Amino acid sequence: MIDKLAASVAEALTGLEDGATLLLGGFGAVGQATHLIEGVIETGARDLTVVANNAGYGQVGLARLLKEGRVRKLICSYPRIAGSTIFEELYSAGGLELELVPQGTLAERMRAAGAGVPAFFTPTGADTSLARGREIRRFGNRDCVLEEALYGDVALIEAWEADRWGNLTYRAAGRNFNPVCAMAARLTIAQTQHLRRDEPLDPETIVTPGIFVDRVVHLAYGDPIT
Amino acid sequence: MIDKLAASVAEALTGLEDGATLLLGGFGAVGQATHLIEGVIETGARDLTVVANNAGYGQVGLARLLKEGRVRKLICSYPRIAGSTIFEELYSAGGLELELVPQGTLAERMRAAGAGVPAFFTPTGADTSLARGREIRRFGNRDCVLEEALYGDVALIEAWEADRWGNLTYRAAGRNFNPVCAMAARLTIAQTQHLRRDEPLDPETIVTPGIFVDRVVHLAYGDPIT
Amino acid sequence: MATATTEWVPLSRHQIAARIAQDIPEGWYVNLGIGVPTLVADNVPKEREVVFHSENGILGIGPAPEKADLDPWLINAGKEYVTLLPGGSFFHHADSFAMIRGRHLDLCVLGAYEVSSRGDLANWARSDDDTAPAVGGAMDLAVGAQRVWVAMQHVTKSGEPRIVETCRYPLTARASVTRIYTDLAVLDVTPDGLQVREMVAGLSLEALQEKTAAPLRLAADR
Amino acid sequence: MATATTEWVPLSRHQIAARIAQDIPEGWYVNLGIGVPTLVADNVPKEREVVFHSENGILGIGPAPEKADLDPWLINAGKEYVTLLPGGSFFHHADSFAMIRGRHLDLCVLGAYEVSSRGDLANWARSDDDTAPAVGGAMDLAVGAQRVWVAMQHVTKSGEPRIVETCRYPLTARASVTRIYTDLAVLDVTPDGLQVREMVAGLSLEALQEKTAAPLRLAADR
Repeated sequence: MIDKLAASVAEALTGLEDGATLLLGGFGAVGQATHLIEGVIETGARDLTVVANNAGYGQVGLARLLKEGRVRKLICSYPRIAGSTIFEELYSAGGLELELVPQGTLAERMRAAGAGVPAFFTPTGADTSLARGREIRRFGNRDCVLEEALYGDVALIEAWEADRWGNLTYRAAGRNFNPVCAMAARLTIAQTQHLRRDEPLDPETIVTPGIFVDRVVHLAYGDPIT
Repeated sequence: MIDKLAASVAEALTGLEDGATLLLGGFGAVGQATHLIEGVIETGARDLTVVANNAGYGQVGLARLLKEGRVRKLICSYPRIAGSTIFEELYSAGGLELELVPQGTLAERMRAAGAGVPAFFTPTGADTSLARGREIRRFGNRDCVLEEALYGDVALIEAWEADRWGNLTYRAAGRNFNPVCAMAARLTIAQTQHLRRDEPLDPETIVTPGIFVDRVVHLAYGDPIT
Repeated sequence: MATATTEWVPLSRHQIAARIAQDIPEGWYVNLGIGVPTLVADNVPKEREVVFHSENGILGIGPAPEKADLDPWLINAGKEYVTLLPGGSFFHHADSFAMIRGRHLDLCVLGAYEVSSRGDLANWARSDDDTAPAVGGAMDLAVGAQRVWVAMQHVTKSGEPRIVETCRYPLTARASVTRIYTDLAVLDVTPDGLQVREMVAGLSLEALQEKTAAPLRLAADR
Repeated sequence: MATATTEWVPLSRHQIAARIAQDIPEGWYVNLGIGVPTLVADNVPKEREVVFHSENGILGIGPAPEKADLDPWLINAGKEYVTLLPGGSFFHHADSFAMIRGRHLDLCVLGAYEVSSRGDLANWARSDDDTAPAVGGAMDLAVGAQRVWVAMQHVTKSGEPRIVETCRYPLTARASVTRIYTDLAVLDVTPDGLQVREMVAGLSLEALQEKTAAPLRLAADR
């Protein structure tokens, strides 16, 4: 019987290694797999590359992981937001490498990794300092920059409902990067608010099919932690 | 008030011009916008380029459009199937230009058009006769071919349920190419089995958001026509 | 009299937003940036249906919720709590940016540090060596939307023009902005340069030109 | 005695399918091509949960329906009516081929005209000037799946080998096939060439080599 449920965060994170690239779902505090991210601290993993839209809020989740010094490099579109004090301190002190990526390019690069597209052209950023030293090619009347797929070793995502096959739904704005991260990583781990173990989700309304999900851990933690 | 409903197939097809590129949803007979496709015959439009997975079945839909001599070129992954006699006769007689595209590349090229990606690399087909004369580049240990976005002037798609905002759902295998065609055309026209005019579809389970849909025509035509 | 030339009053942030709202027709799909652009939504008449998009996967953004109705899972790109209007939908980030980058938005309204006379936009970083920079969806919106309108103050706090021949701030996108709404004027970016469509009452073209570091002329069809 | 060398019996199409089914472990995501590969599904024991994928946007394909339960909206890539098993899902074609091309399938099983000793696959066209050719998802599956297994007759109807040094038919993909199941044998494609894992009872390596246009050797660990 297929059963992707893990009994605990620790079990779900088994196999996470030093130097791994982590893809984190979430936009702001909504849809962020806070408990899985904090679980990474307990695993002892370090020298991590983290891909996420924001650089964490307050003292939870990614902010804690950064504070613990586990992250070598951040690939991010919008690290500097209200409450991202830990990021700002680390970055100013030179304790963190940052690769800044436009938000749509960040999503598209992960989607490309998940879809077997090693590289694609986009006009986004082509005429800016972010394209310095990059390959540019003209399509129609627009300069485009070549962007490469962004693969993850492990994706940590947050779902609203899951079944034992790893099918997932999300709630409202909690969807955001989660389905994209799920496609792009070799090992995708979801924390879910609600679990329907043997009762499958409606095949018409599944957002992330189980093929993209390796492990599910049930954490009825309530509303987003800000 | 936003209201994308058209009163008839003829009204829905207003503005279709000679020489247009038509994107047709459907896989086999399921999810094919048969009535809209046949409506194209009545508009008188000719010299069309048609993008579709198959080349039509029996004597309906695309098969009729082909028979009427309205199609100059077919961009297709699997034209030759049981029942595709009209295609085979036309093609053998030299009355039709054919661009053969692997099925995944066909879907991805339309998705790219819809997503603002002018071109992308893929390993599919790189070592085959379909890549002759094309740009090849190596990523990792694989040769990849550069594929360009495939844009449509008009998409003709089939939905299960629609609302006045143009939001759509599909039924079972009727989804197939429809959501992809919807993204890729300047003008997207949907025929829908069921209509919820003012009662919006559930925002969590909409498959094609209304931003991709310009016109909706309600045709409660029953099961797929084979 | 010297006083006659200074009788004009600049628009407030809310007035700029209201002015922009006037120009958005029913049925458009629109993304609003943070700041003054966000205020545009509340100024569109309720009976004129416009669909507001948010980068984080929402179409059909409605006004801020009453406290009792707040859904903690429903935020906009500025991380503010919002509501969903009938006809709205949720989708993931790749689909959301497909809408932006695939040219499906009729309009986005953005703030800016500077705009050039050719429509170059600078609104993401204050310098090339910005400490802790952030780009977000600015570059995607600037190249993707069918129309890019900018809402900004006509000059900086110290009185320097923000509308210039060549941007000094790092570019967000080249030849992107199609219209500029400031506290003093509405300007179109055309192949023939900047054309003034409107000015606040009492302001002369000469006075506006003094506050603008690129040549202006009156739009022929205004 | 001459008869001793001919006492073997080739597998039927169903036996080939059943042999392949043995090697598919629980939990794999598998795409089955048209023909013999399609028969594999029915040979996986019911208690062993394997998820079958169909190009037209389905995970969790089940057996053919009873006539009374037939859903005309539920067909597989071969345009046959199918059922959906618990845990299944529907998705669009770009997502479906993202699963294929993004290497999310553990396995696809395909038919073939020819396979080379390096795993080159030819299964889509009979000649370069095929009249009315069709490619479908063959090239996507051949480059995308984690493993590509081929199910085919060992030789053509006229007795020509289908396993060759260099394919004469147009290629579907280079260095793609990892295992070949024929009516006579199971062969692995390895960096050291073709290795025979199994042969039908009574068949000698020499006799199999005669029917194969590329060097064979017995797998060391068989």
